[in-house]
Amino acid sequence: MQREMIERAKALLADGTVNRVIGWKAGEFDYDITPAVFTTAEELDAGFLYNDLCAANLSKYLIKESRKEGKILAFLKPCDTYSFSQLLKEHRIWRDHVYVIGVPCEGKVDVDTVKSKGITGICSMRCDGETVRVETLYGEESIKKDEAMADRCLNCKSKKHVVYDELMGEEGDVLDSHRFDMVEKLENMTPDERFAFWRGELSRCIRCNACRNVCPACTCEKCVFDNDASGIAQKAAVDSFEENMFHIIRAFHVAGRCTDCGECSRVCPQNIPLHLLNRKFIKDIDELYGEYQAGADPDTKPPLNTFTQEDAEPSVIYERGGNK
Amino acid sequence: MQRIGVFICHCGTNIAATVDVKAVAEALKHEPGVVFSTDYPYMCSEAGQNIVKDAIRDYHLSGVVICSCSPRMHEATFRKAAAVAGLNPYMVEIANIREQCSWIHKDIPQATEKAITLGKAAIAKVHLNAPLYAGESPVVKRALVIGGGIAGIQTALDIADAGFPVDIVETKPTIGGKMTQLDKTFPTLDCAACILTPKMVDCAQNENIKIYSYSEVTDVKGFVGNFTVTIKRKARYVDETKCTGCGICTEKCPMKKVPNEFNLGMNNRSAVYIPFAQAVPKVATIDPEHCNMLKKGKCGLCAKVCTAGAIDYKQKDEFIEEQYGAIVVATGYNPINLDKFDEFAYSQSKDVITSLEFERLTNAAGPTSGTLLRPSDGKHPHTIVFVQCVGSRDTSGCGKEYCSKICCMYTAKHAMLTREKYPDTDVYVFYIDVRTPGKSFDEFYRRAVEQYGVHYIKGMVGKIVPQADGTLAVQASDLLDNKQLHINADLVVLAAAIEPDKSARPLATMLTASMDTNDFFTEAHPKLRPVESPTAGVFLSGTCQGPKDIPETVSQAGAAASKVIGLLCKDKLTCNPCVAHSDEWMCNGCSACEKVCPYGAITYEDKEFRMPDRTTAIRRVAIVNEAVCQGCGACTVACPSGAMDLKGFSNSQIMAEVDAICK
Amino acid sequence: MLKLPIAKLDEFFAAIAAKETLYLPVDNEGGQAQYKEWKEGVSLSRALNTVRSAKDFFFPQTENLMEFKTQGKAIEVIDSRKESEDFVIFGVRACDARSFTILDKVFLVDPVDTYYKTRREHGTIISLACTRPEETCFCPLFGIDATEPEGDMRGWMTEDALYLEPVTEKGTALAQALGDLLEDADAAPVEEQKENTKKILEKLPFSKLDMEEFNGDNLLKLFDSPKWAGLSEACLGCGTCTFVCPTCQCYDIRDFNTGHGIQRFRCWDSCMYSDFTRMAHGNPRLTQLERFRQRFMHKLVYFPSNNDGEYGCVGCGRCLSKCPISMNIVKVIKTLGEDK
Amino acid sequence: MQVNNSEFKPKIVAFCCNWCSYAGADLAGTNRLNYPADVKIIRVPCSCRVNPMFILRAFQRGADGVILCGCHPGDCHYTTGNYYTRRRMTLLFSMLDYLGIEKERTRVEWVSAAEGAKFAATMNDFVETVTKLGENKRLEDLRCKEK
Repeated sequence: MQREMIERAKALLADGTVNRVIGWKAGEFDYDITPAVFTTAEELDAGFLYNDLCAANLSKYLIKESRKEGKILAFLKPCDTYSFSQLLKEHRIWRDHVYVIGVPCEGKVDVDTVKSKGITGICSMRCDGETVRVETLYGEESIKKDEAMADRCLNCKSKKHVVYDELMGEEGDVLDSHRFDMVEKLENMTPDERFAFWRGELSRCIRCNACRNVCPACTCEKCVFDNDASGIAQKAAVDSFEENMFHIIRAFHVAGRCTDCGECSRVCPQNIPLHLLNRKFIKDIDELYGEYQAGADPDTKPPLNTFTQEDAEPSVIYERGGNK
Repeated sequence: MQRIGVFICHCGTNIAATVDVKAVAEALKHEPGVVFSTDYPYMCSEAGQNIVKDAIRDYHLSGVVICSCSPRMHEATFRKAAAVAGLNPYMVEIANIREQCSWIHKDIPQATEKAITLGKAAIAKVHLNAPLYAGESPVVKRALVIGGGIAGIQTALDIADAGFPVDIVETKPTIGGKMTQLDKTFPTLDCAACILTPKMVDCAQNENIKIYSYSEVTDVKGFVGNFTVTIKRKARYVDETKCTGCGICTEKCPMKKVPNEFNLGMNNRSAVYIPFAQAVPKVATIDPEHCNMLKKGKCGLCAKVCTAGAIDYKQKDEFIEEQYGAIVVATGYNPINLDKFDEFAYSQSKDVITSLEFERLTNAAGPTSGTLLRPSDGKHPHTIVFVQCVGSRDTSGCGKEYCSKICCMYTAKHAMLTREKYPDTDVYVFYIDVRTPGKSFDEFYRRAVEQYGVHYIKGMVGKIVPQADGTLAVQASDLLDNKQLHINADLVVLAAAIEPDKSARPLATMLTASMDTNDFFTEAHPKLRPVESPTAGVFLSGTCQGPKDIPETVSQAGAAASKVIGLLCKDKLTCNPCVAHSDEWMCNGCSACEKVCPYGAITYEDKEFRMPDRTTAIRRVAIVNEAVCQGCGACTVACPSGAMDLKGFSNSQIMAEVDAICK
Repeated sequence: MLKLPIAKLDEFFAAIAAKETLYLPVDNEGGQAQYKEWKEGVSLSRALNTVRSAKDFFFPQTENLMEFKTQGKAIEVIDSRKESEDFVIFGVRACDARSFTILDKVFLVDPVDTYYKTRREHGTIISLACTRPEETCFCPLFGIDATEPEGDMRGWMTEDALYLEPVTEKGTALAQALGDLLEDADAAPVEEQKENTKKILEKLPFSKLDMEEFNGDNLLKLFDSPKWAGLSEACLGCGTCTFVCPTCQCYDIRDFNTGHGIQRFRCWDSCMYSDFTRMAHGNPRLTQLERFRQRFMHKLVYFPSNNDGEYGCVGCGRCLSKCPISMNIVKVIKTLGEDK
Repeated sequence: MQVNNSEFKPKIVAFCCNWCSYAGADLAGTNRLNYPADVKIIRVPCSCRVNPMFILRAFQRGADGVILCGCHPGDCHYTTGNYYTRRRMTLLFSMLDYLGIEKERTRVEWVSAAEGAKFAATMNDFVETVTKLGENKRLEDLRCKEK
């Protein structure tokens, strides 16, 4: 696939369809891959990479890239196309400056997940079918691929590309995932247990803003939390309240817009399961206002920007689960 | 830092009896920015207002806090006073220490403490107030009347008489509405057509009035003084400008079996038709559902016989866009569907009819040329039963909970006229109550009972069963005599409840005008602003607002016209300055605000920006039309970046109030 | 050399905690190590290092400086400093132990940061030699010996014992206070461990990077390198690298209106943020390229130029494993180093 | 009915829309219907003006309960504002509950301009509920506590 992608990219560069290519660039180890823009065939040959470790969602970069001169070729995974489509819907990307090639994704191996299995000193990591072979400073190890994947890939919502100009490989389908299982588990806890759970998680927040800055839904020119005039600007989570405030408001601001790409949890240096906040909103929206997948189609109104006269009253939450 | 003056009103003893006003004045004196604090028995009095004005001048106040009654009461008063003293009126904030404090709390220390907190919140807010200036928007000096019944006609005539152009949009091929179908009118018994048709002709001839018949409003944009309305002119396949209304086409048309809606289907018309002789405009209309030429491409007879060459089978629906300063809704009513009233056998027997059908049966221009004959066999009915409140005052859920208001009087009229013309007829009227408030109304009803010998029976009809001999077995109860009655009637007339026309609901959505649960338009104030809708520039005329008889409709129509005239007389309107505003440097151009704006006040523009890093960028940013925005604030919450804020109720102002209250 | 049988580890922690507050790396809900206060039942993490560095103890993420209260026109200034208590940090790795030296060069030079100084004086560091370095470790590049960490007392953990060696007066005092819990021991097992660890340290991929290029003489050349554009292009502008870094020392001072007064506090800031060092005229570094460059120029050029060649990096590898886009100081050193 | 809360006095912030609920509160006043002085009203043009930030801000600053009152659905002065409020607040409250924060501390109630009695009854009930819950501990900002 990688070879094929490089050839196609070279061809599109050569025929002038695009003048840049955004993709993934190899790092020092197999897992430390950086999103990068390539402008020549040589650069592509030297560094372009696509494999089961290329996890970064490239769609957000296209906000800036699409505003530049000329067209850029973007290789997007199914997940990324949802974000891309949502950004188009919000007029954040100039569509005619992007040439999208949908590329398949079989789920990404996550180095933190591998490390959490006690494998350390990882110098190299290769997927070999369903096995991940790991070379470490302390010898070779192997791990099953599904044990090496993060939650977001184990509960993949869709292998379908919702927007593209061209497709490589087979088109996949929208999947039945179990992505709400953990949300449900939390809902079934007592409020005290839930409070303890989230305090344990959110208290680790160092307010590095990685979740926000990587999020393809967080595209504000200036975030309220960076804007001193907003009255709620914060630079550090000084108090437990601010941890809550930041994460509640961030989740609320992306509610109905979050495509559940899982980048927030992937990048969190403190391993806070931030996607569980967004998924709660997605689950609530699905249950209360009908199934809605952000980014799935360009026309439906975001659930928070529309209504029906028969909508549930807020008191519905007093009766709904989660108070057992 | 603002220089704030605080003024505590005693409201006589209304406030002062429960709130220690001196203590409040003293406590608020020490708040940051407060340079003057005082109390006075009646702040809203001239003397009180003078204290405010003097303080503004003497202490160079930049902000004023009045602790008094509800801002809904005197905010405007104090804003005016501030303006007189040279302070921007929007630098005034009211702390409501009467309705929301002194009147509801009995404990003086508690009430005083709360009053101080409310005062502090108002001070905190005023610190962040900025002078606001009301914008102006021009007024398009043309009115639109939606609905061409008597309400619409009267409104249009009155507006036109004042010299303003006015357009009537009517969905039917002719104006005139329900009144054209009526025979006589109560309580004077003058002929409806005789008093209505001259007005219809006046409309047609008035230079200021333009009639869009057979047309519908499909879109409304804009706001008071400046509405843009899309009108769909349905294809009538007849060139209105050429048709002379001679009617030859209607005579020659081979398709003559179309139920005639003007006579409520009691006789037929041709596929090309003129609803009735006095129709305005008097032009033919081809009914595309029944015309063979339009359906199958065969016939074309009307075109051949039309000497004016007015027939045009290729005519298409036409959409025109017009500008209006004011819109009057006069969409009227319809009798309800009687499907849910099986017990009255309306669908089973032709001889069970509604009152409106009865009107047609007694009308000289009706299907029987005015002779009262049974629809089933054309025989003269000898026993007639009138049933009142069919679907009105109905709490069973089948009908309407309200009283339809006109039925008691028209039934008395029907009963009286029947007895007068056909004295050999027995007439029974079953009623729950007879309601006849109105000039000469009760006298009229009494005449029906006393002079014409109509049998009024208090009670409900339980069941009507069509008999083999063609009569109708009416089972009813007489509540006064407490007995069951069985009447064999030849004809039963149901006083069906009336309901707003079905077009009203979608129209209300287009106009962003509010409706009640029965789909009647809501007035801006039930007592003081009965002909205005809460949506500025939208006025209400006739039964779209609630059941009414003709004189009431006409007087409301005149009232609506006078309101419109008052509006159109102005050259410019002042806008509410407390409107949304977008900081274009923070705007993402995501369109979230646009989606929630009920007024379509937000648009987008690709603008060129000189960025801080010295590059130029084209950015899509939201623009608020301040004349259209009504200041609800829905957009401010939809906006994640906080670029959208509401003047007068800004994020920081509200948070300052929160802070002060929670301190 | 002192020795503590591993079975007595809890007893050892309890003995210290009885005197002073003891902090040590503990596994948290996120499956990673974090410094927490020792209490009965809390056990030492087996992880190589904590996500957040040990600098938090001397330079916490947020710290109240003072409070202002107003009454009418009078302003009262209240020092927010609390009485500092003595504390012990156990398990500090060699990289973090070195980071304190770097921080000292910032905070303890004139004008002395008294908040930092007070915390430094009250803290005792028990460092712990590494035995299983990660691929991201490159402390040898900065002359740090992971088998012989700095600190008030240094330790080596073997399978059956914890070996300790007091280094400073503070360390000696602490050892003495613990009395008979610690026994004198032969250093042989420690030497053996050191040998083993050194073999692995030898193999570390980044321990021998070429640093020749990074000195003050090359400042302008490095600053003007066209390579910054490519290096920084994927940077998200988050503060992860800064906040996990043991040597980043920039902070912002902010005021918070508590409703009862103004709380003036300082909190970590990140040169990666768009509003870093924003002044009245605006921001001195307008693009992410400039901000990205600033961070690495500071660590690799400016800081050593002002501090006798000491780099502002200890090679702990946190930024390597935590950067959301896997861009880091090693890639910067390698890329710019090529231009010799 | 005055709630008997001799010890703990909750701080209650009530956001009321200008056209219905604020007028309803005024009517409660006009009719001298008592409710606890712990309730302080903030006037907003429409319930849809209330940003979740305001609600969290209130809790941060020491509120023990926040109630939001607007026109009945369908009666919004701005036609649709309260429908958005309804969705926003349902989701926000659900999220607070998800985080283990007592959901009884937040409430939305539709009060028309004619429902002075409902306004007073609602406030009495809400104050009673919040009083039973006691002080807001789960969403407090310790810096904002009076020392």
